[in-house]
Amino acid sequence: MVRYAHLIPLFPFAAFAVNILFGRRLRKASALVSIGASFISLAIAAVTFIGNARCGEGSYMVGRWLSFGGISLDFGVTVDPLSCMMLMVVTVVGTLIQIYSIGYMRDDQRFSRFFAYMSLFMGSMLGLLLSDNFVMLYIFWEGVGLCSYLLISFWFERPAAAKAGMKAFITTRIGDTGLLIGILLLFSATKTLYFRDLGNLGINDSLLTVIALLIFCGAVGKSAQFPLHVWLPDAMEGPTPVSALIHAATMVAAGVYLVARTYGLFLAHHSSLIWVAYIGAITAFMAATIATVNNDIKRILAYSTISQLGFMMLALGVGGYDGGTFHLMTHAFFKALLFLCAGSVIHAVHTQDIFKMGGLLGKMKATGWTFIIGALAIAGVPPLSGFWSKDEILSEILREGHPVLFGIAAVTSLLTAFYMFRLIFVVLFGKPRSELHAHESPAVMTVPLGILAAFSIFAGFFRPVEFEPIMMGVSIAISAAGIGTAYVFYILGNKILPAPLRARFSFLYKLISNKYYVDEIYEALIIKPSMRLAGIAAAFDSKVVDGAVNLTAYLSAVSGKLQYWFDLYIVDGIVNMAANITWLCSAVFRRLQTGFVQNYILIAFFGLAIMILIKLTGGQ
Amino acid sequence: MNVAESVKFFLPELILAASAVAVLIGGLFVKKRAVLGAFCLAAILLSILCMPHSYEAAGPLFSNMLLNDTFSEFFKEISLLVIGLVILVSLGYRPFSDEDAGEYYFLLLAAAVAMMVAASSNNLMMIYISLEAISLVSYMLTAFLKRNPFSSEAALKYFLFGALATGVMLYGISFIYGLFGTTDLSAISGAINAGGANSLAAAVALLLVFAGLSFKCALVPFHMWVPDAYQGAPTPITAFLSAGPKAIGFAILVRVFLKNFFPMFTGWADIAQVVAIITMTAGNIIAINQEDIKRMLGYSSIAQAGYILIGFVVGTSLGIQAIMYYLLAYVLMNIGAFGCVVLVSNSIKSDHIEEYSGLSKREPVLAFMLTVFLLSLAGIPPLAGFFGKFLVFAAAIQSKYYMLAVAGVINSVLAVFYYVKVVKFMYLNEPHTMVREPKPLSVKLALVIAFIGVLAAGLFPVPFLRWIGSSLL
Amino acid sequence: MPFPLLSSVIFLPLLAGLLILFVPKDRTGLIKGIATAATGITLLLAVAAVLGFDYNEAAMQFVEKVSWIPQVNINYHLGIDGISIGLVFLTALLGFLACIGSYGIKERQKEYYFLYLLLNTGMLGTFLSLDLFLFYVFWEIVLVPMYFLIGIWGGPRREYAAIKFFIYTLAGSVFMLLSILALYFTSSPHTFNMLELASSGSGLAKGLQIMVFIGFYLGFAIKVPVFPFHTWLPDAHVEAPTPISVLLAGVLLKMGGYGFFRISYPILKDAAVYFALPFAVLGLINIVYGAFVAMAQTDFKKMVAYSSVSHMGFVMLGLASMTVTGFNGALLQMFNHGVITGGMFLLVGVLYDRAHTRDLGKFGGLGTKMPVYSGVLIVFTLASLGLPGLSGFVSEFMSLMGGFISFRLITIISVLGIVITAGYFLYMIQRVLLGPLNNTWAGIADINKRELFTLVPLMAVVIAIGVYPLLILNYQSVAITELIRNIGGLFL
Amino acid sequence: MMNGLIRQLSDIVSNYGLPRDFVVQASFYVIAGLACVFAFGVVAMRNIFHCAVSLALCLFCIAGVYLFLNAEFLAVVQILIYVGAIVTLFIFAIMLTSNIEDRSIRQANRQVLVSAAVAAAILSFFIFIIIGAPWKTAAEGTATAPGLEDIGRALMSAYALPFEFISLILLAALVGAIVIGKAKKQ
Amino acid sequence: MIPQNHFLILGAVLFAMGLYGALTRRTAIGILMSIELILNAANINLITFNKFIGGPDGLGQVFALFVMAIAAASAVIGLVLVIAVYRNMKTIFTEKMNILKW
Repeated sequence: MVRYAHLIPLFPFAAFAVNILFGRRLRKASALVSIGASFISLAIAAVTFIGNARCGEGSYMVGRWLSFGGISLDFGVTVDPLSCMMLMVVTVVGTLIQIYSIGYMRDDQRFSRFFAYMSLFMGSMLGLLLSDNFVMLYIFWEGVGLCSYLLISFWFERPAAAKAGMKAFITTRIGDTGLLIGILLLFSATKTLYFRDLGNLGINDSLLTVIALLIFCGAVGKSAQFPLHVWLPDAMEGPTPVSALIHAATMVAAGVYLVARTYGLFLAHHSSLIWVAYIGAITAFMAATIATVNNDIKRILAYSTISQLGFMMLALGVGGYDGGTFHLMTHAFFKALLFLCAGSVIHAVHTQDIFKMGGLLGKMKATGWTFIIGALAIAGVPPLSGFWSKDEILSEILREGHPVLFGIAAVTSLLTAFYMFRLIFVVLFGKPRSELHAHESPAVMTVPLGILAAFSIFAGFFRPVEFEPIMMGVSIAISAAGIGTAYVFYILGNKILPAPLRARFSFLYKLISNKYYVDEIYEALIIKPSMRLAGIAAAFDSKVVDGAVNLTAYLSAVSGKLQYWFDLYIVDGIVNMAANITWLCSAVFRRLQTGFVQNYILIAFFGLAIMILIKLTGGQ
Repeated sequence: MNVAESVKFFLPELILAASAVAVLIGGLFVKKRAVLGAFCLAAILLSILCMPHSYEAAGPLFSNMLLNDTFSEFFKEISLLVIGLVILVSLGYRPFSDEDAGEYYFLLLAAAVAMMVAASSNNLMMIYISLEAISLVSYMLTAFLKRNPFSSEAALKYFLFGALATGVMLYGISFIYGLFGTTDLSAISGAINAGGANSLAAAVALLLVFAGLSFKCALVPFHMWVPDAYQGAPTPITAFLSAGPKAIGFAILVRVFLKNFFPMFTGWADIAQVVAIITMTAGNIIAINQEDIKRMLGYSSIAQAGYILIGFVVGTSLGIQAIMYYLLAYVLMNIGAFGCVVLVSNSIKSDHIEEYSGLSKREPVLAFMLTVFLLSLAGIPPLAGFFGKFLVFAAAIQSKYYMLAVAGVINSVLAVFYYVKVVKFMYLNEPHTMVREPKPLSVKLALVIAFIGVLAAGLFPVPFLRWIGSSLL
Repeated sequence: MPFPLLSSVIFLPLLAGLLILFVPKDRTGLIKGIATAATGITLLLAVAAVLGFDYNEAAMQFVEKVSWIPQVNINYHLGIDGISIGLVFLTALLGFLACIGSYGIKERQKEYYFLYLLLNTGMLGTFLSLDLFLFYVFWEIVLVPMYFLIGIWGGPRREYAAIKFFIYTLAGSVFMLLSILALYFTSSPHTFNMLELASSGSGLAKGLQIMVFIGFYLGFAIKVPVFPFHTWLPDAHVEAPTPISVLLAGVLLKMGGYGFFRISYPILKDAAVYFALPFAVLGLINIVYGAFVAMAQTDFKKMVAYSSVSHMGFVMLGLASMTVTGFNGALLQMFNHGVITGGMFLLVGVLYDRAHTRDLGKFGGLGTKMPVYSGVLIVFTLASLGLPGLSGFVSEFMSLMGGFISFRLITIISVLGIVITAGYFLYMIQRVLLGPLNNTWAGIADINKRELFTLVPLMAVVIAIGVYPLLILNYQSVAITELIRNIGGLFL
Repeated sequence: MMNGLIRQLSDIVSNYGLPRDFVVQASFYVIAGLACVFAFGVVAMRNIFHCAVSLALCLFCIAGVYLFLNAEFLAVVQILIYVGAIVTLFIFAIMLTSNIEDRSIRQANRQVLVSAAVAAAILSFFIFIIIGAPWKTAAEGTATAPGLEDIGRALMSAYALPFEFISLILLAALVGAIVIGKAKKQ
Repeated sequence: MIPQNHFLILGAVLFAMGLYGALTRRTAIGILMSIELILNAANINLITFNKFIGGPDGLGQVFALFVMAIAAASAVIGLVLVIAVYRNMKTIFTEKMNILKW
């Protein structure tokens, strides 16, 4: 077993430190620092990958992190096929996207800051993949979330970007809270937090289910599954390489990775897996429908990502571990490719509305063709990588006996092919719909596109494929139907057919184009009430809690005549009642001191008489 | 011990009495109050020096009229401390003239003698006479600003209230005489311990005596004279009133009730407890509203008396130690505070608290000292006032008077309001004027003594506690 | 006699303060120099204590014991153990940094530095005393300079805030005094020695323990502050000058928590068990309620102040759990909160010095003008909202873990507080740093070297503990283990 | 003188069959009653001059009561000090401070009713207590009143200290009265 | 023989009268006169007890003698104070002596 995997995340972290501290002096060189670090990580990851294949899997301890009162927590790394595969994907895609970013971010003021964040992300993501326990995973999990936040609001001068970053962070954090509770519950029930122990925990099923579902909450947030998917489309406010790396290829896949990593927990009881499956299915379908009506090139891809992640969840949920993880890998390549192509297009035309583009294939050859390759891959056209993984998922769903889910998956596949080619046809073909001065991007951008395209084509062959002719046929048919429909709608019928359809199903269209009103519902049910609750709490705090015990302040603040006091008493009302009563005492007692000496004597003797009376009655 | 044998143990008092007469006569010829004051201080020092000698054969003096013991020695020394500090403060008090200085110092020394006699009185008759002596001298000193209506009014009110209070006490003493056939405390104590005192008449007589002493100690409901008298009296005399008679009043309370009448007193503890709680609460609550610093300190001294009374209610050895320590601390901090008031009023001609605005900028050292004295009165560690409160509450807790202790601490929080109010004006507000007056050396000296005393008694209470411990009854 | 290290730590600031009193008022440079040197040497002495500290030893170290008032068995008794060492270091560190942060104070500097140093003495003494009487004395000494520091150098409503702080905390502490006395008189032989009381204190009847516990609770809870005694805190923080806010949040609040660790729990075990559930509920209220109120604030400083209320809730929760995890978490949370919130207040001060407003609604887009400031602010914000990898996470996680073992439902609701915390902190970041630049601040300058100097050490601590918590856990864990064993808590 | 008078009166009443004590008793009650009446005059009359005169008469009656208590010396001192000195002083003071019209205006303030109630309550308390109290009494017949000589000797021995001390008080009062009383015009 | 209690009751009545007067008289001199009544009440008690207790040294009578002396001294002081107030405030009515209050 190889024992240097823990070095993989260190280089990007070092690059982050260098860039954040000396970024201003390094300027463009900071890109080289980051890319260099990624490349070293890639190299080590490759060695690990090969070593793993040769020496077998396992995990080893790196260092002690917590230790107190007989309790300790050691951090270690897991090296197994899943982590090795993901390490390779992340390092490869990450390195390529960073190279691409040199071109994309060329003119940005905060160039070095961008690469610093990218390195931080790389480090965190790699750490996440290598974690061998929940705490370590949670740490890096939040770390990638932070990078996501920082990079989404990288152009923070844009209010939308600032808001989107916050939305992403908080939405995922809601899921993370579930994860955290799950971790706490797991620890309190089993005293272990290591993944390697998940297989035989020896606790009852219902508790196990609860833990699994809580952990799944984290995955739902991170992988933008329904109902926490709302942040991902907004996250497209970030620079496109970020969208490609974080919000398509790697970070959002972490949720799927988490489920896969803790699969033992889910397998222990079937009810938790069903949840995963249905959440995945709903997400996949819902996002796909939204993607069909959206006009923003990046958002279409974002919904597509959500949909594909749902697909993976669905696969895992029905027990298709292999298919799910396989799709995780292939998706990383082709979705990164698609985003980078989209970025290249945006870079060229400075708009994201697809209906302002058109006919770009002619002007942007490299971008255009790689775009098409990506689209074919995602649509599931053989022999590109997407075909193999998607096909495997579909067959696994059917094999496990879930006809309803299979139906949803099939429809989703159809929709996927449709909206992808809607995009392709509208953007690359036809005539330009507005005045565009499109030009091909520089080589630093197109070369990574090429490499990714190659991966998108060939990644399907990284593992042996089982041929199931019938199933394959079905898959191909679905893809073809989707592409064909898109062709009919957007090439042949160009804008003739969609309009009547839209009118015919106006309610449906409205529902879908408004993203099922999920954001609005959250706004009304969660955000506004909690803001109002905060306001109420603040008012309660300053008026009631403070007021009731405000006797002190009141006494010291007010001094003066009885009249004045009376006014205040009337005006201030009930809240300061306690204070006022004391104040009244003070004023009244003070008035006892009339200055009239016989009053004094009278009071003294009155008191004396009372004392004697007490003694008389008490004594007998 | 008869007269002839007693005289040599009476030397400190005799020295002071002789000096008093000497000052009175000297005042006719020497019209410099500084000289007369210095002479008085010298007499006081001499008296203090003679004191240990007079305790070598402590015991009953003058046919048992007096009992010279370490307890009385403690209070005699406190009395001399008070008078000494008051003389120092008086020397720097602007409204006093040189004209009547001889009479003034004569009266102060007479008060010293009266207090010393009162502290060692072992006979109710002697207690009555010496208390009347203290009172009469106090009335006159209060009225010493002859042309000042405040001073005269204060004195008359004080007088009317006081005369009545002592009349009531006298009436009570006459009952005790009727019940026991004697006014000698030791004899009465013997009779009580023999079990002959369970009558209602005895209880009421005791209450009347308590009332008379309450007047001296300013306990509710016999406190009403305090604010008026304190505000109207010349400030050095206010300092004297707040410290001297009160200390002696408590000394006599302890001697009469806790030493000699203890079996009878136990029945009164509940009422004394209520009196303590009402006293401190009333003093504190009313003080919050005051605008005149002397009046405010008057109410504060009422409240302080309430705390001291806690030690009395508890009545244990620790309680008595607490009373003694508290009184010592109280004398230092209260006279210190009034000394500061004297200096401030010398320059701004006002005792209004608002006029203290920005004192820290005008007179930083003075403001600092006044702050320390006020914080000590408020019971903030590590100052003497805190340790006094600590002992008082400790005594209460030790004897399981939890209610009393809780009332005490709540009150000490209330009290912070008005003490800190003065501090607030001094430090947080801007000065109205930047007038700086030269400060008389004598007052500075008094302040330094009080300041060092307050710090030392708070930080290093050991010698003080040892002193008190060896002075217990 | 060995070198009296702890006495030096306590009294060096006081001596320097007295020295300052004799320096002419206008020699401000010298005054600052003395103050800085004194706090700096104090910090070095504290570091020396840390280096010389043997963390495998649960007993008190560097003990100094001199009879003070033998008549009532009061001793001048100092010592340091795993529970106090972190807080002493924190106090010395913040004392030094806030002293440098005080250079911005331009008025009445002589008085300021005198009071500041007196405050330092009080705080350090509180953490180092092992005699209840001595503890109380130092505890109260803190009040007076604090009153002046808020009242003289504070904001517009400083008088109100200062008196409120004073009265509130005094009201709590006088009840503590009664409890101290009750402990003294119920122990035999009568003693104020915390260690002896802890080893023999179980003799108290439960009913009495509960009364005594409540007395201490009032004292400590007001300092922490625990709902509903927290209302002094926002006022005091908002009005206090920046360095004083730093100490207020960084150190003073810890005095309350420390009291629970040092006095309430070890001495009053049965009562501690009795009050575990109420403590947990109060912790929950602090966390969630504090977070909600913070969310509604428009004043930057007030928001941070309420966040303190929320964060200190974790201390309560950890304590309530009576587990080794929870206790370690609670103690660590105190340290971390001190560092993080101290830094937050320094950052608020940096902004206020430039903008003269703290209204969150009036900023916007400062990220472009103040990149370094933004970076630092973001780090502290993230630490504050419990981002893993930074120190706040470790202690919150441990507190929650402990809480979860004992109070499952309460802890789950508390975890939701974390989401709200993230919400208001990010909302703050958005309103201050992000978005288009508000043109009012076009000329605003970035953080300067001196300010950065005060923040970098804190940031280093935040990151170091976040990455490698054993750095500090090693120091405290043996003492906590001993404490848990002593009170019969859970080793979970 | 008075004893002789009473003895003669006693002889007379005994002739009428009444007990010999009757005269003594009757005269005591008459004198005591008069003392009360005059005392009431002091506190209730409108003209302050009349009050002072009433006070003098009251004190005179009290001196008479002292005779029944075998305290002839004190009766004499009572008349000398109180009637002779103190009441005269009061009258001087009244003349110095009051205008003619002031002397006969309303003399009672607004708290008459409360005061009467308090005074009555305290009186009834005291009477209740006095009746029930176990006063110390000497065995029958052994009680001897001190003669003038006894008092004089006591003053010089057992009570020497208070006696001397009172001289200091009187000196102080004198000095104080002079200082406060003499006020130069400013 | 006249019973002891009757003397004492006379004393109590005088005490009560004096108290009533002290509480209700409008002038300071009136109050002073009332106070004299109270002192006399105490004196009657002292002398009565002296008679019934006996004793060689005549404590009660001596005490009463001292009381008279002190009463004289205090009357002097009281009247001087009345005169001082009259001089400064031109009044002898207690309800007008209220520049010191509250």
